[in-house]
Amino acid sequence: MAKAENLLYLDGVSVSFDGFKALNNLSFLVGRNEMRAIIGPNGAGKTTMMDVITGKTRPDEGTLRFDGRIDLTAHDEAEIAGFGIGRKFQKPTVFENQSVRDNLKLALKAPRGPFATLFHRDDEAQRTRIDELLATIRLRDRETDLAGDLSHGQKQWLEIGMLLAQDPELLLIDEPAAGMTDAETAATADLLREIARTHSVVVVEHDMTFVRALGVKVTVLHEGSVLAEGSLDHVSSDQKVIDVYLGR
Amino acid sequence: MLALALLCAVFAGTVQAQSADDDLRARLNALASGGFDETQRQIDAIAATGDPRAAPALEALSEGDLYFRQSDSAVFIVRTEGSGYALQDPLTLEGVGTAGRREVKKIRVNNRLRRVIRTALGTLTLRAPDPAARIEAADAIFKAQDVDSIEPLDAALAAETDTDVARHMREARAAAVLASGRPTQDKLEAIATIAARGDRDARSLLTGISNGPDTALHDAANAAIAKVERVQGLWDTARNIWFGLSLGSVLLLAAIGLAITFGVMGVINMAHGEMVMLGAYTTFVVQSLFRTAAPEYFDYSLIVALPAAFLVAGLVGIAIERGIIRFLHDRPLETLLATWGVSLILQQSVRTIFGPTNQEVGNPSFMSGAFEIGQLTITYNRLWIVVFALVVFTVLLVAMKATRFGLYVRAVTQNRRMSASMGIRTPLVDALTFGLGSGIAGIAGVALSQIDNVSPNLGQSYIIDSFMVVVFGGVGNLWGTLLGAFTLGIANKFLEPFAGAVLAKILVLVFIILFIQKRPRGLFALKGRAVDA
Amino acid sequence: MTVKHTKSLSGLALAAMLASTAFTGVQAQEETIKVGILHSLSGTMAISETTLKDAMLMLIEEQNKKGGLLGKKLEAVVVDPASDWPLFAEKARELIEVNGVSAVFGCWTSVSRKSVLPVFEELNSLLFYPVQYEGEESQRNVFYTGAAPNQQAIPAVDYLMNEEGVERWVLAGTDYVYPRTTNKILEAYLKSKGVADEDIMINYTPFGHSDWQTIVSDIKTFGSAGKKTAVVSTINGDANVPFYKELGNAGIKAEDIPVVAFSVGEEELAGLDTGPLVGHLAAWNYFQSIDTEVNAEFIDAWHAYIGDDTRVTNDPMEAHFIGFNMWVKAVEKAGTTDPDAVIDSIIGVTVPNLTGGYSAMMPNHHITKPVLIGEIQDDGQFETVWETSGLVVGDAWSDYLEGSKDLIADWRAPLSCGNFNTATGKCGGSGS
Amino acid sequence: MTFRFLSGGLTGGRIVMLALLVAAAILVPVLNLALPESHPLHVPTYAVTLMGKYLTYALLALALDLVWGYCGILSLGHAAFFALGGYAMGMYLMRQIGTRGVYGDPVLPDFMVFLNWQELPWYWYGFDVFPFAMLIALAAPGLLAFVFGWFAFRSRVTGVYLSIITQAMTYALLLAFFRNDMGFGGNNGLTDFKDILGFDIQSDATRAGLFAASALALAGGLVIAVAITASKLGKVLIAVRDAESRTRFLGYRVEHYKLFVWTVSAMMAGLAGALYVPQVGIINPGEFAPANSIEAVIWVAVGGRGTLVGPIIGAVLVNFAKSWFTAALPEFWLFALGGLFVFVTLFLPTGIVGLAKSAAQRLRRLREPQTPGRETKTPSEMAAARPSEQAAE
Repeated sequence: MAKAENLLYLDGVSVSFDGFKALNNLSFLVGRNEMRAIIGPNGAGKTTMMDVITGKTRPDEGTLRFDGRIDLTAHDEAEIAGFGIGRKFQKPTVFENQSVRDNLKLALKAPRGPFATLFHRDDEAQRTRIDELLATIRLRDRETDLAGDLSHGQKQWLEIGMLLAQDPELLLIDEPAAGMTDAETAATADLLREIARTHSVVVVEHDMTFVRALGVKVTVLHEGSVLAEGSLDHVSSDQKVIDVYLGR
Repeated sequence: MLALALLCAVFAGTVQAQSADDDLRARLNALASGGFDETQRQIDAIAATGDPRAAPALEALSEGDLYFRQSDSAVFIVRTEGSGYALQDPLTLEGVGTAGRREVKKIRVNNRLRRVIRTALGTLTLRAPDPAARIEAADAIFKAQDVDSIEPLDAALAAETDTDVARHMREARAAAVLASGRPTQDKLEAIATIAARGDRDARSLLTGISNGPDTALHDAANAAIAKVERVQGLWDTARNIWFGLSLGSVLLLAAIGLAITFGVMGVINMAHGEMVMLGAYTTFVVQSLFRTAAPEYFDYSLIVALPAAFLVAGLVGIAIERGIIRFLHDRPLETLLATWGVSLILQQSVRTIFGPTNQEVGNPSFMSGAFEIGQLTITYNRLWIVVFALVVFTVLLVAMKATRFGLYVRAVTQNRRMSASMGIRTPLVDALTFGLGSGIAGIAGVALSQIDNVSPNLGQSYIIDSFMVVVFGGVGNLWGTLLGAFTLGIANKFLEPFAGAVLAKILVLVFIILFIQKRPRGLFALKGRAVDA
Repeated sequence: MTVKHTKSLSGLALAAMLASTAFTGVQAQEETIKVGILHSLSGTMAISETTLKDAMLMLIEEQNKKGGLLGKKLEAVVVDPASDWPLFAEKARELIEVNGVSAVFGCWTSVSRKSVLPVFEELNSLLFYPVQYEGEESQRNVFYTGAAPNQQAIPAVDYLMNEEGVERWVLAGTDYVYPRTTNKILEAYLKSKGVADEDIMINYTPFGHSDWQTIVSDIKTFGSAGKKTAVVSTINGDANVPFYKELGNAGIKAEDIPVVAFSVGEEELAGLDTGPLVGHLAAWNYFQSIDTEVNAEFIDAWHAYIGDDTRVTNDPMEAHFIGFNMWVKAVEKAGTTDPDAVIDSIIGVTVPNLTGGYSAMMPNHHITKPVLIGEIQDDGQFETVWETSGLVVGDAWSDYLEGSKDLIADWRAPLSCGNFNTATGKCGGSGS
Repeated sequence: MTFRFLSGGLTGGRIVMLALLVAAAILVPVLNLALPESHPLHVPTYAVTLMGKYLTYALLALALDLVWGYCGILSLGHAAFFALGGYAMGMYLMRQIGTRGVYGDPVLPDFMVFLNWQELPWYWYGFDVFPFAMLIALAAPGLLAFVFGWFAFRSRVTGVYLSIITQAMTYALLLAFFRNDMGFGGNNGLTDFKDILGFDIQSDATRAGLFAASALALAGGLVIAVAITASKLGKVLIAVRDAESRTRFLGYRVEHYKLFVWTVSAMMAGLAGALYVPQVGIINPGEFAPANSIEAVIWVAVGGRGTLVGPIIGAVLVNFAKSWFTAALPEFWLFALGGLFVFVTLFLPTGIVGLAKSAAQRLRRLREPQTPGRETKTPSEMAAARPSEQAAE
């Protein structure tokens, strides 16, 4: 099947909560192997947008397509994850009562049914893959520790590692740099750029240094719709953007 | 001469009166002897005199207040006084001294005699000055279908000026006519009169003659019954709605405190029912105090019991919050276990202190009895409970939405840390909120003591229903609790007539389970991102 | 396994020890005869059963004052089966096996009795059951000192029919076996008296039913069909208070629609303002208001024992009074507490009841009793308005039920059978 | 195969517990039957039955731990599954009575004769066959759980809402079984059993056998529970418990997992009920009472949620305490029991097993040379504490 050029396609998406329009006629495209940064003030609709894409929130209206053919509004979270959309949350969400290795094992691409997991046996390839991931996220020496004992930054990394373990086509990453040291932030940016070579990535971030470090196209959201789009320099010189966001 | 003649006449009158007086007294005294059958004959004889002065004695007999002196079989109306009785002359109603418990003996009556007395009184009091008494008299005749009363009724009707009383008398007369051997034409008229009443009693009378031999009567009665039944279908619906509202208000009362402790604070408070129970026992204690200290103000006991119950249950609630629940803020499900333990302890405490048996909580006079709107019998206690539930709901709603305390409560339950950093004393707010919820449960107990058992098990019977109501309505939403309570109440009452009480309850539970599938967060669910938090 | 297990074993032993020492300090010095008391002290039935426990303790204390039994002191062993039916069986076993009691006085609900029956049968001990019940049972180890349906229900219906001229009947009960059976018997009985189907309304409600609006209103409607109507109530304990409150408030007077109840005694009325209920009826074999010397003594003793002059006495208490005295007499007669000997000696034992007569243990393990109909008074007591001229023998098997009309019970040799079928001449019910 | 399964999950405590149960299954009957009553090691039949009952409760607690401890589903209705299993067994035992009932009817149980029923209702067919009855003892609770769970989990009813509707479920069943028209004996339930598989239900040997069966069933239940929780499925369950929506975003159909473990747990509870009934000699609707389900939750909490061994200990301990208190302190035992629940919740949040674990840890730490505090709070951790705009679950 011919692959669609745009991996993710949102058109005219609106969501409202008790009258409050969280997304207002939002339209937005992400290309294959593209990395996109999303910025916007609090309440601009960034997280709601991610919720809509991953099936957590149903849009009131609008079109959501993945890979050109899949109507995302007709599927739930688990199915959407199965199509190849991975998500990292703003607040790092790992399974705190399980070991780092088990966290990755749970995320690792494998059959997801209950009977498949009940009779699951680790094989060599999977073990190697987890070791690789542990190396990538620099948690090799902590693999048997509980995820809950990790530092905030390490949890962020673990979650990114879990995202990689899923091997999705599209990664949605919410504020990966929050709470990281400068060095960690820089390393994260490197990692994301690396990932973006073979995956599509959407990053939501407040930290302008980080966004600059990514060096990718930026979309500015405001009140649930796109305010501006372009390079960081381009949007930061946009008067509307300055008014609503940067100028504050 | 004339004067003498007058004097004679007066004297003769007095003598005559005197002899009538003696006669009546003798008849009253005769009540003291014999079994029920003998007593009945005496009552009939008294009624036959038509002397209204016998009415108080007959009333006393019916109430069980007519006694006779063991020594001379003289009959008196008695009132308990100290350890003995105060005696009253049955005719003159003057006080005639006292008697010890062993000196007088009650004249026994049973239901049959009470019915006989009621009919007798009906005839005797048809001309009573009080219109209410006349209506009562007419109704008694209506129920008894006393054929002998037709003539007295005719006489009374001729003199009657009050249209309402007259209507009752005509109906009574019609009822008596139907039972008499009067011609068909009279009876047809009577059927029309009774059909106009349109209530159950009318239907009862008409059914009685619908099987009779006379086809004309038969048809008329059946037509009238059909008419009465049509009207009753509508009244039945109204009745179900009222019953539903009434049950709903009971559920609302039981659940509303839980809507605070569970709905707002998230504490799975299994001891909630015991708070209701504490309120009911507080009512009992307050009433006992009133009974011993100030029986004449008994009607005000509930007004005193309300704040007392609020305080008792509220303080116990605060103690539970301070002693147990505050340590469990981050473990809401475990509050279930601890409060379950608390509920066991509270139940057993009450059982130890008050004993395991039911305690008597009386209805004050304004909560006793019933009145009728059309054919809808509305009992005062149910009415007051509906009103009371709505008042409590409104007050609570205002407290939560419009006061500073309410603001604090909402702030603390939404974001404890932030509230604390803004200077709200969260421990105090927690304790007061839990106290408020418990206190409200306590005053619910005051209301429920009016219709239910006051026993250590009282709380257990409401706890499940309360949780159902709160969850059905949507946790954390007072309006949801209100609507949930009334929806479940009315649904239950519409199901009950054809499904029976047990099945109705099962169906309502199944309905709740299915409803939660449709709306996993109840009737009034919060929407938006915050929901999952 | 040993660690945990021995721990629990020694714990059990400890429990047994505690249980047996809890109620007497002198046990070590002298041998006693133990009497088990198996009444719920917590849970839903505590409301009725706790009183019976106290009554038993009082009876045992009085017997000890009189010098005990067979020269030994009696010792009560109290346990709490907590209104939990399987727990009844467990506690019964504990009483018999661990505590070694000679007889057990206890149970209230039918299900609790059914639960313990196999235990008494297996361990061959004695149970005295003091509550009116549905009949249809006669077991070798059980003595039924409460009323069977023919000692309560049928005379009450007769009274209403004859004295009040009732023609239309509402049979209202809680949905469990006692009301079901009683109503079945009554239905058959009423039909045998020529009452038509449409003149009988049967209604069942769940346990603890508290919202009686619809049913009271239905009763009112049913009662307005032009015939004298009465309600026969087998509504269970707890639900009665809200039922009567609703009845009173809805203005249903006893003169119009009398309610006769089989489960409402003085104790239930204690939770009610009986003002509006005057004239409603109950059928029992005992009322506190009975004016006899022996009853006055019993009430005084009770008040002294419980330390509260307002506490009432009731029918099941009298049943325990009779049952306990019968057991004492039978043990004296047999000269031993051995169950087999007592089972043989107790038949025919006659003891005074509190209503001024004597009750005898019949071969079917039921007793003879007078039947009283009382009307509720405004002081929470009943006034007897009718009573049977003689004593009525409790019927284990109802004559009005299809399955049991051929059955009789006779525990004397040579029959020794609780369900002898007179039609087939075999012991063991109607089957082959 | 099984062993490989278990390899990850068979920790020390669990091995000890399994060994204890198997040993008890052999030793207790021997000590009861082979030794004379006077022997100091003789186990009285009374104790055998009592312990057998505790073990069936323990199996119920284990089943509950599987859903609550490992999947975060707080069921306030597990007694319903227990009771359904019990009724299936009760119906079998009822049919075994045959003509020995008081009315001697060869087919109809006494209570049906009593209520003038003419023939056996269709749903009583087949219960005279033991394997069928056992199949239903597992299938009836399993099916109820499957249907209930299918709807509830698909609709994403969670947390306290789920707890309350499980309570509604058991309450509705309670009321339904109370109805005599249902044909399950109403309030009196099923009782007066005579024999099971041809053995006299009151004989000591049968009782000992039932005890052994209960101990082995519990051991089997424990093995299954360990196998489930130690597998990858077990890890997914814990993931669901701790972060349900996160698990969903990883692509797991959370509802299927819940449904699986919920159904397995219900069947385990059903088995427990089926073993319970012949030992206590009665099954009646009281077993459906919501309070029973809550008590089962308490056993789990007392023993230690999410530990498998803990609930077993908790169930035995709490019930032993109850047996003891109701005889030793008949008037005050509710104070003791209530106080115990409050105490455990406040001071033993991880239950008895949790307490033992942390005590063992402390001991180990005392013995080993003190390692310098591995973690101090980093600034990023402080940041994690800030109230977040969005939470994943």
